[in-house]
Amino acid sequence: MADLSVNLCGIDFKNPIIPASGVFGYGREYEEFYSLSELGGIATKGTTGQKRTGNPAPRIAETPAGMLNSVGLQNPGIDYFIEHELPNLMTKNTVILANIAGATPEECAEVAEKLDATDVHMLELNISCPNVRQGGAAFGTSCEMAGQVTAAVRKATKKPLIVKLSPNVTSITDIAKAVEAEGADAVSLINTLLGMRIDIRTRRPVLRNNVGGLSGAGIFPVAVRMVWQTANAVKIPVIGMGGVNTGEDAIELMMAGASAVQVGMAVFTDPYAPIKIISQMNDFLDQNHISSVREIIGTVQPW
Amino acid sequence: MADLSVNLCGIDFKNPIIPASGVFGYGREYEEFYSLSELGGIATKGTTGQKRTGNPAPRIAETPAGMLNSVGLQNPGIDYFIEHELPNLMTKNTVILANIAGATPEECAEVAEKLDATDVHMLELNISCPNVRQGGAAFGTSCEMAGQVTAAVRKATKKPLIVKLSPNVTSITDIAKAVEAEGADAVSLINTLLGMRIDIRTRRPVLRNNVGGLSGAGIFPVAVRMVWQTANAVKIPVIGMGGVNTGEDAIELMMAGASAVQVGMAVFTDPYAPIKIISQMNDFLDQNHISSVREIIGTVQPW
Amino acid sequence: MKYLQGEYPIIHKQALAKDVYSLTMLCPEIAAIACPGQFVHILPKGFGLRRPISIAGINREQGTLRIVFVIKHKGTQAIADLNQGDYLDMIAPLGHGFTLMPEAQHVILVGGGIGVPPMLPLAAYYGGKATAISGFRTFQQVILQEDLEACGASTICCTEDGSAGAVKGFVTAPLEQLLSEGADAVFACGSLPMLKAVSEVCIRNRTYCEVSLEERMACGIGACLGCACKIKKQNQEEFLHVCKNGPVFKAEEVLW
Amino acid sequence: MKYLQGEYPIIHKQALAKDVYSLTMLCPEIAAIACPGQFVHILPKGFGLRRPISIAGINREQGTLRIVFVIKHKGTQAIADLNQGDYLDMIAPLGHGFTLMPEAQHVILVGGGIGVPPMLPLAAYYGGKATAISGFRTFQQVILQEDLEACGASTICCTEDGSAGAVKGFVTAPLEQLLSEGADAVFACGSLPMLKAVSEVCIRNRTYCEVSLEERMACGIGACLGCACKIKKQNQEEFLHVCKNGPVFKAEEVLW
Ligand SMILES: Cc1cc2nc3c(=O)[nH]c(=O)nc-3n(C[C@H](O)[C@H](O)[C@H](O)COP(=O)(O)OP(=O)(O)OC[C@H]3O[C@@H](n4cnc5c(N)ncnc54)[C@H](O)[C@@H]3O)c2cc1C
Ligand SMILES: Cc1cc2nc3c(=O)[nH]c(=O)nc-3n(C[C@H](O)[C@H](O)[C@H](O)COP(=O)(O)OP(=O)(O)OC[C@H]3O[C@@H](n4cnc5c(N)ncnc54)[C@H](O)[C@@H]3O)c2cc1C
Ligand SMILES: Cc1cc2nc3c(=O)[nH]c(=O)nc-3n(C[C@H](O)[C@H](O)[C@H](O)COP(=O)(O)O)c2cc1C
Ligand SMILES: Cc1cc2nc3c(=O)[nH]c(=O)nc-3n(C[C@H](O)[C@H](O)[C@H](O)COP(=O)(O)O)c2cc1C
Ligand code: FES
Ligand code: FES
Repeated sequence: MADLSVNLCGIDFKNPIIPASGVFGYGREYEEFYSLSELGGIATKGTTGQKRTGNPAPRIAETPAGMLNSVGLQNPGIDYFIEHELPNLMTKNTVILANIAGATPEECAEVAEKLDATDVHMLELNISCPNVRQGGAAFGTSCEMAGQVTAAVRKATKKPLIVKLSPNVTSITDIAKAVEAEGADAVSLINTLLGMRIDIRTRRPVLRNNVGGLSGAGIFPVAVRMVWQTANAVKIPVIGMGGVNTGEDAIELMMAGASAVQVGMAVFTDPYAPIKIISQMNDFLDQNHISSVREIIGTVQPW
Repeated sequence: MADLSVNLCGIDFKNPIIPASGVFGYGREYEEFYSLSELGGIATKGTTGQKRTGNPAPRIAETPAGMLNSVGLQNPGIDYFIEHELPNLMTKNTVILANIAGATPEECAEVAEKLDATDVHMLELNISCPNVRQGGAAFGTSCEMAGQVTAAVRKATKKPLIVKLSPNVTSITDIAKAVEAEGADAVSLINTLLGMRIDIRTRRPVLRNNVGGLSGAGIFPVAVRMVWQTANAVKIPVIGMGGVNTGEDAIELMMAGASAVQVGMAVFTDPYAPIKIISQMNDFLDQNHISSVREIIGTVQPW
Repeated sequence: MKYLQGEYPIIHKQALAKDVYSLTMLCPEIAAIACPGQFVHILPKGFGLRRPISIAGINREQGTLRIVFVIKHKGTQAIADLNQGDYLDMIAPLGHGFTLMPEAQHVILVGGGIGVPPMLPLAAYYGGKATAISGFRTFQQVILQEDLEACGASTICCTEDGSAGAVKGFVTAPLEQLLSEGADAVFACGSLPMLKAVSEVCIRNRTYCEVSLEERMACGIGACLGCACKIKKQNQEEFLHVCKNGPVFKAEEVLW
Repeated sequence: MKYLQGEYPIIHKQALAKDVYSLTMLCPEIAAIACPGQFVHILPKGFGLRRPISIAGINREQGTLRIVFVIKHKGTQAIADLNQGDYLDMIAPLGHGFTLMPEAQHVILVGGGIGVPPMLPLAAYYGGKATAISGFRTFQQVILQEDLEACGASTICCTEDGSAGAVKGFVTAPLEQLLSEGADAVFACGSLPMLKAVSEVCIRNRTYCEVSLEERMACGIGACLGCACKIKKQNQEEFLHVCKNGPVFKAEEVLW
């Protein structure tokens, strides 16, 4: 048994695998399959200041080696989250990353402030949701806005602050540096690529929102590249994600520079994916006589 | 039999399907399988002012529903192309799009000027190659540089000028507008997304160039989105590409706004892909009683 | 709600009509807890997203579950390519099924096309107290009438072109007639236009009605919020989720 | 160069060693024009890129082609999962093979591991004039020695651990010895370090040598410029392409 534990921003994770925000709800549905304590952590569904109803359906489209979603941050609002979901989550013996979003820097800060008063372990600020009109990717695609919203949230909380970056940018390292400068303790990436599908029989976009976020195996090479670039550009830790389906994928992202790995769409294909990934990582490390997963972080040797 | 012909910038294409630059060489190898006259057009391998040797191998990596390449514009140079390849291509009874690239706007202009003196039908200026240190994507990721190189090439030729855009940008519509403003007659998109894969056993990037361009089915949703956005942002015609594997994919890109469609990686999977795509497009149009493929261009009805 | 994921052997495969197949899986743990109106979430090999398919038969004694589906595109094609002896990767049983009313005297089951299969477990439950109205476009698509009758249900088969069944036209005509004679409840599954029409007829006739809806799904268990449908409860509109709150909803609450 | 693409029936499948399989396809048009050292480009079902595999046997009379390959990862696994009667999607024959020297008196074939199979068509051509040196890590990996002998070639089998064959150690020791007795040419296929060592031995012994190289491929026919290898011709270094200019190159021209 290799040592799978990692430490991010002073928080201990028993292993580096974290179901990604939006695919795992608040964990309740997946608890039917396995104990949440087996997970390194859980990133909760993005939460906003007020309840949001999200976008009309269809919200899901299949694509080659991936999917599009346009859920649009449906969530019950921060007060409901803190009252009805967080207390339960905090008993699960795993690191809880509260994913937050908002239409304005003020809303994000307000949500962060409310979470600051709870026991939640970390905040993950989503400045990259492609499925909302205000905030979301609008924050994540300009260094100035990204810095501004990070600064606002930074003031509102002393908890470790992860900023989740959008891949839909010319230079993800510029954005990463901007949020690092404003006090982010870590960055996580990548959120979904903006995509679209059309039903050629009805000549309508498959998604009612016209466009949506592309995730899944197809985007994995983009994730590896962006994690590698970002890990080489900032000093704060990087949490990698985007198309991870196997333990080998997770190892690859960690070699590219990720200190932990989130798993998104893969849980739809196989609800046990995070658990299998943890065990596959362990197998790889054992087979290669690597005693701790921490030894592989950022070890890719560029040519 | 539906009417598959399209007209772009005054040039008649017998059908909208064009093997993409870089996957088809100068057509010689695929002529072993079918007559090149069956194709709407052929986009030739990117040509520079001088011979280029390209990047060291490995230059190819497989990815889920896609591939990475880092060929790095290996080509014999414009003089060789004009003397030894173009004359043969011009006898093939199909539209020839000479794809050009260069490290500086001057080099691109020089190549364009030499081509202007030939019979070639159209020029496709690649400002989006992710695999070269100078020029390439550096041109395609800033509106200013994109405009500048377009302007330089525009001055050098009266032939229809297509500018090929990079998807690795925050706003592809801004770049498209910039090249339109400088006299581009059409835009083609998308070139490859920048990606990376790592061999976790050797801890080395699979590609000797570390990173490479991602193409194939996995990027198709990104292509549809960008073609749709761009077709709605500029007045000049759009040539769509990125992950097209079937006639239905080509129809989808055309409904998104493309006036013609290029086919890249699919020819590696099946050398007959362009031919099959043409016949599948015809079948779709016939089954849906659409008499001309021109009727479907840009007809997606957003919600 | 309890559900499991696993690969279960297909013990029976049958072609029912053009492109329509019936599969029976041995999965005692699932059969033991499955209810009419619930669905299974199937992973066709090589795909990233699962396919939701209604449960068309529950046999607790034999520990089997049956599904009936039509080949729509690649995913259902891949499932149809499986044979007896192959394994089916399912998460099941999922969703909130039809209300079972032990005291009901007469219930009407309305199925349209590939919406007929989920009526079978209801027919098995209500037996002679059920009348099953099934609607199809044409005679080649007619399925499962003997199965419904074998449960004891009376059947009324409608085809739009009159090429089979007692009724030429839509399911709503015989439904109106039966409702005028009184019924405790109507349970329906089919296309959106059909469900809407059935729902209107029931509301007009003040008969309780439940409908089974479809929406594109990712997780299938209520976590991803992908399968939204607009529902009105106590005059409040909200997006509920077909996979968890449904697929069966009260007709009066659905915002069509 | 002429080549075809098609799906050809597998008429024989055989396991040769752990994870090593031999497939024989019926493809008369290809067999008629294939030469030793050429390869086939195989599309495993569901993949986007094809896999290059050397031709290990050409039977013009029967119209068959043979390949021998090891399961490396998913693509070769998918090919190994095929059975007699299944079809193999190939583009073939591809590449520039070994030089055939009708006047040669003695040639040496050097194969390392899964580099042994492409030596078979050469053995068939040269028959008794060939000595085939094969190198393997250990006895479980030894393959095709009888096949080489059946062609009339003399065989020298080496294993690194001495667990099988006449020689313990690398192929270079017996090669040196044979070269000291004189040979017209050496043809080699195997790992890069082995090829490099063989090439050095030959250059030192002034014996003509050809090696078969590997590189990751996309098109397989010379169009995409993906499979570059550095070659020195007339003191000019340039990137040639394994699929079209190779896979067989003159050892002295390869820039290792
Ligand atoms: C609760 C529920 C129960 C169902 N029961 C049955 C049944 O018993 N028999 C049957 O034949 N069909 C049933 N369907 C419809 C069935 O799920 C689709 O026909 C199937 O998913 C199509 O998959 P495909 O790969 O063939 O088509 P594709 O069009 O290639 O599918 C692409 C994507 O869209 C989704 N999709 C396409 N059509 C539908 C649809 N109508 N509903 C939901 N998702 C869709 C697919 O799941 C997949 O994610 C049911 C749907 C739902 C939601
Ligand atoms: C000219 C030539 C002849 C060959 N002949 C044989 C043979 O006779 N028998 C045999 O067992 N193997 C042979 N190989 C190697 C064989 O092509 C690879 O083992 C195979 O492609 C691996 O595929 P995979 O999906 O199992 O592995 P993966 O690692 O999953 O393949 C991923 C990608 O890398 C490529 N790749 C991986 N390894 C190699 C390699 N060594 N060479 C080229 N591409 C590679 C694959 O084609 C694919 O595109 C030959 C290679 C070449 C270039
Ligand atoms: C259905 C769905 C909903 C998502 N919702 C959120 C969200 O609320 N907040 C967020 O930061 N990311 C959200 N994401 C993005 C994922 O967390 C992740 O960044 C992305 O899916 C890439 O990872 P993957 O390829 O492993 O899925 C969502 C993704 C999916 C598929
Ligand atoms: C091997 C390879 C080489 C390429 N070379 C060029 C090139 O020289 N010039 C260019 O403009 N695009 C080049 N491209 C990009 C393609 O023309 C196309 O834009 C891209 O591959 C997306 O389309 P696809 O997904 O259908 O492959 C190359 C692509 C591949 C795969
Ligand atoms: S499919 Fe995920 S909530 Fe219904
Ligand atoms: S693989 Fe395309 S040139 Fe060799």
